[in-house]
Amino acid sequence: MIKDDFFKTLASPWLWGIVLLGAMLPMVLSSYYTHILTIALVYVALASAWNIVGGMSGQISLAHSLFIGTGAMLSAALLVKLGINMWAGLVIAAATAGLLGAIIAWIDFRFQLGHLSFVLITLAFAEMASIVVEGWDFLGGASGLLLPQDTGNFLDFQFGGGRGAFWVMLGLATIIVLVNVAILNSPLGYYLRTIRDNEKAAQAIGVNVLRQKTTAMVISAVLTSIVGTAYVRYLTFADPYLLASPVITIEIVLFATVGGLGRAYGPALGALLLVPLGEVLRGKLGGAVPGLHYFIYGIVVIVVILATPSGLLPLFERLFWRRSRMLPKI
Amino acid sequence: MLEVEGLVAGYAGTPILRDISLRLDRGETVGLLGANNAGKTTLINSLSGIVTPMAGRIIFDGRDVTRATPMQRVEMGIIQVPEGRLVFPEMSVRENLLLGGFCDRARPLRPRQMEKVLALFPRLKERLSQPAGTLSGGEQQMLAIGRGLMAEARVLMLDEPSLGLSPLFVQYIFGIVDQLHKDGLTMLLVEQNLNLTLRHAQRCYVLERGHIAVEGAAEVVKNDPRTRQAYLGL
Amino acid sequence: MSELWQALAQGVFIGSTYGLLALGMGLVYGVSGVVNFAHGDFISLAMFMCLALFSAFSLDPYVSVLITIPVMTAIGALVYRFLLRPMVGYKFLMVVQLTLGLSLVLQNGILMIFGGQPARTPSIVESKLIILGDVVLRLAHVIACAVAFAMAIGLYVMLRSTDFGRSIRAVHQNAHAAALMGIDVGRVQVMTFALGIGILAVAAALLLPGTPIQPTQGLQYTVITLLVVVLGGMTNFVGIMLGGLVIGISEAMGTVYVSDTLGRLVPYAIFVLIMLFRPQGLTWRAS
Amino acid sequence: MSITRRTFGIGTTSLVLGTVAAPWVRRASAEAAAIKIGVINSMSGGLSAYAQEGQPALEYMIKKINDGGGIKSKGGAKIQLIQADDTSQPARTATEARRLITEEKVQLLTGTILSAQMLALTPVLDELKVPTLSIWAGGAHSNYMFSLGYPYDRGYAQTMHDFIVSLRDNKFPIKTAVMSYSNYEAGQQVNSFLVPKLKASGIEIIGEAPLDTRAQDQTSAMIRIRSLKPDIVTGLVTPRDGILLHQARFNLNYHGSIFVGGTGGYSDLSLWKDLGPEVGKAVLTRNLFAMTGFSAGAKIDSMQKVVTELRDVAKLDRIGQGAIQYAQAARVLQRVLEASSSLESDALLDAFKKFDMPFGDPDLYVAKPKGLQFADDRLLKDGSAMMVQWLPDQGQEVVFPKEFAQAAPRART
Repeated sequence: MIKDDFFKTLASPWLWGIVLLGAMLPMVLSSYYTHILTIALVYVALASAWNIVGGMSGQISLAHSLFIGTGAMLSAALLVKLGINMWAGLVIAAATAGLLGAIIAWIDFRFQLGHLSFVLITLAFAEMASIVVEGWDFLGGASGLLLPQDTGNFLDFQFGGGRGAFWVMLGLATIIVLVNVAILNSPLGYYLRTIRDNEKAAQAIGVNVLRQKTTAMVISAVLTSIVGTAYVRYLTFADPYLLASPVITIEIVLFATVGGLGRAYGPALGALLLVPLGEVLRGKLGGAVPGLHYFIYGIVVIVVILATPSGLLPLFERLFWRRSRMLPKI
Repeated sequence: MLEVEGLVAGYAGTPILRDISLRLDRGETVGLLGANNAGKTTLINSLSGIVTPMAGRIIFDGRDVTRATPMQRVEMGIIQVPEGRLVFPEMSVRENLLLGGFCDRARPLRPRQMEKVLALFPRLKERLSQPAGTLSGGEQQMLAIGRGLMAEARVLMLDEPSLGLSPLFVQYIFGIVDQLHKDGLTMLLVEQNLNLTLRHAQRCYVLERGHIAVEGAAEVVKNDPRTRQAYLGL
Repeated sequence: MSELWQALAQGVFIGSTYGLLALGMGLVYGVSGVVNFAHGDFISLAMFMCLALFSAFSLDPYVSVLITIPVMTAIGALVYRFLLRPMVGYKFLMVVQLTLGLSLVLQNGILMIFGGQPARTPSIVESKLIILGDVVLRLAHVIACAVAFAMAIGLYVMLRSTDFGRSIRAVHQNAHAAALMGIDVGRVQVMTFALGIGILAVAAALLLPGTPIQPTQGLQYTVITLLVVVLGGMTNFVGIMLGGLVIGISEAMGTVYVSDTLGRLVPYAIFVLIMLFRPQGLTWRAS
Repeated sequence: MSITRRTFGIGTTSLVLGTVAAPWVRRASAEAAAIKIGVINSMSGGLSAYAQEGQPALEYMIKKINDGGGIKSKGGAKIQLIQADDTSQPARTATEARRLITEEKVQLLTGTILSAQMLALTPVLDELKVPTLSIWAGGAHSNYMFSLGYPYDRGYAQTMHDFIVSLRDNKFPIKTAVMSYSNYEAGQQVNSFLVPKLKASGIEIIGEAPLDTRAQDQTSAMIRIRSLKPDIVTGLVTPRDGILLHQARFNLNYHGSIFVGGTGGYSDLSLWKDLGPEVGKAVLTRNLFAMTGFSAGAKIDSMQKVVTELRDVAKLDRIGQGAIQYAQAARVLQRVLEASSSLESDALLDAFKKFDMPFGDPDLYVAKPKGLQFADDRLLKDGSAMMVQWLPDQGQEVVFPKEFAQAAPRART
């Protein structure tokens, strides 16, 4: 069912060359820059997972903090409060997130929510979830949860921090980007785009809108939850204000949109450029004038959007047209 | 009164109209015929300034208006009654008419024009405070024409006025067209309905895939075999 | 019983100011389809302008508003003309992201100038109370509520019975047809955006007495405003004021009557329920 | 339009590059022998009020130390502060700590670093082993973390509890309480320790009225309190929530309960400015007792002196909890550096553990009857604070503990 293009991508020396080159970076970079790249990869993975719904099927979900929070806070609570191995926690959390995703997709379909209503209802869900997390002792309340030290025990879902975490994130990000490529080259991707462009028409030609939307949302939710679990293991501190707050979704959507919505590599590109930019700006300017780094970051975002209103990926394709043909254009 | 010379226009850099030249004399009713996708709406939108021409000139009353904005053209009296009526559905009939006379030139004359329009379309008078969206298709067409007249039109361009109307309403609307012609209004009738247009226009142009295939007096166009060809796409 | 009345009064006062904040956003959305995520930061901007005017000239916010209205309106016009108008025709979400960038710039620009500590702008009404038996009302609240409804009515009348108002509605209902009427659509969009931002200057002055302000407060205002606008049916002013009241009252009731932190859930839960069963918002006419 | 998109782009790019490069240029001229201390503050974001109040006091104090000959045991080495902003997000505290330690090679870390930030810092400090002094945290989890903040249990909760019990002993009728606290981590933590203590002393908890930290108005919470009519309302309240809570009390003209809370939200001198004199007088001086670590009215010379100095010499316009805590932190860091045998992490850690600033020391700015030392949990051994009551002239009187008390607690004026 999946088109040849996907397998061509899988076999592309460019793809594996870039990944391999990336994997070698921690060997030459200091622990600080490795950390920044790890965070960037977390957002590559999150933005790419969000893209499956937000970009491909056009359901602009602001509920993704719910899935990140499930992956992070729930697996952390299961470990800290009940002593459940984090691998099992990862599976339980991912299943829970998948279920939540299915419920949200069903609500969207059942009540035929308009574009903006869906955005706001998912935002309301996210707000409610963050209130519940901040008030629920089992998940650590507002204080969050501190995970045991990462000693690199693989069986306990530990990767030794630093490089280990970087490689895990690189693997996750690669997989999720490839899932994007696969979906875009499959009937699901086709249906999703049809639904995005005209839901009624899609229904008229016999697309099962509920099933396709639910599939997309569940895939996105499960992947997001897994990234959440890996992220919290890396952070070691499960912070509800970061991991269960709608603000993180807003950031993800920013990266995905600025990178290139609905494209396989767009969100990754957005996160890879904007996250390090934000981190470096803060590192260099954070001590100078309070707020200056955010101020400049905001100006950069505005300038980038005004300069390339359809996203960075189309711009890059124009600039590096030859090379982008090596990677199948999606 | 309105002259088009060598017009090339289209969307996103792709020309749809190629080298169009046409002319409307004062007091004339001119038909613009063509099959679907022949470029009729693009042409009328170029005349209204919604589509910016890539080449060619549009002259109105001796002035070059090729680069004029839609607003400036309305101000000069080039008025379009768009295809599908496009009335403002949530506003009352009265408000729709008032908006028709929105431009600076027409605004002071609105009460007088309103009376004229309502005399022309007594049906609208009964429905003055009703939201336009609740009117029937025929009534909406009346409203659309009335709204166009409110602007003190000097050239009234009607885009597919018969579209989606019952034969009775089509008769009625074209009766109005005749009456307006009698009153001396210059009109461009953009229509797919060949025979109907030929009956009510003095001269006609037939568009075929972006260029003018046939032109001339109604009788001439009617008898030209290329007219049928343009329609059948042969 | 007096608690109920007190809570209700609180809900109505807070809710009416929410409604006022949301009017501008609804107006802008209707005419140019922009959902402005910097909305709350524009409120902040207006509030801090009042603070600056107080620091420099000891002006009461109720007086400063005479200066902030034109300034905010001008800022709104410039922002639309130079930042949002070039985005016409591109993805809705991209425009949202642009306003998010703008939010960062505004919020941190304010932080750089005013610092992050809560700041107060004194006003003659800040300590005036109206005591009606067991129910105590703040004069500032009462004024805010009255002005909010007056402005909603004023906007309604303006939209109904002036040519400018009709041109706004025309652009909202069909921009293409509006252009054919000789309406300068671009100009109407600039002017409504400017008007929407200008209204915030009034809202800011009304909210200021007794409210400490901080540069970071913007996003919270934006979220509430979005909820209210969507609840109200986006472009219907009656619905928006109603939406503001629903959120305000449920917020007050939730805090007063629902124990623990769960009280905060109430407005969101009510929002979700209403949206599910009345997706077009609180207005009664189906679209 | 003369500014095109391109020139605008170039302009902002060069602005970015210029400002990014600036710190590098500055660093080249810095002294070689300096001792580097990383300061991680929330300069932007929701918590920026704390650091923005305290940072100038820290800078003033460090400059004073440097001008006075630096760290004498280290050959007069000067202290160089290297600042970072975590934008009020704990994950970024960890990022900035990693940067300061590995890129800037700082020997110590300090800063507001609230409890959540301390938790986020834990893995970084365990890995990189740099001693850290938090100025405000109520908990410390890594071996390398110390805090000048009040411990949640023996600091905040115990002080408020002891004071409430002493009020009752002073014939204040206290049987019921409503817990009203800022609903964030510290507020929740203190509450979880305070509730059982009050219950154990026979005070009935009849309800909770948590304060939503994002709200712009707390009137609804006050309506809830008013409907419950407790004898006492107590909990940890941040400065901003405090302003809203007292404003709400004024709005409802409610004076039925005694309010006992802290710290900043009840005791900061800036409350008068934030509420306005009229509202301040109506609510602060009536039925309200504030927990604080310092008070201009307390009978401690060193504290009085530093307040005067910060006001008159350093010209700080806002002297509250934050400023004093930061000034104190500077003195603690100075002593630790003096006492440490080297600048190695283990030696510094050892110096922290042995740190002792007795009561009566001229550099002791906070009210600690037993002086400043760190306990085994690396929080202050004496975590207690004072309780004060406000005077109509905006001054404060210490009413608790007895050691510093100037007056007896009184309910109304």
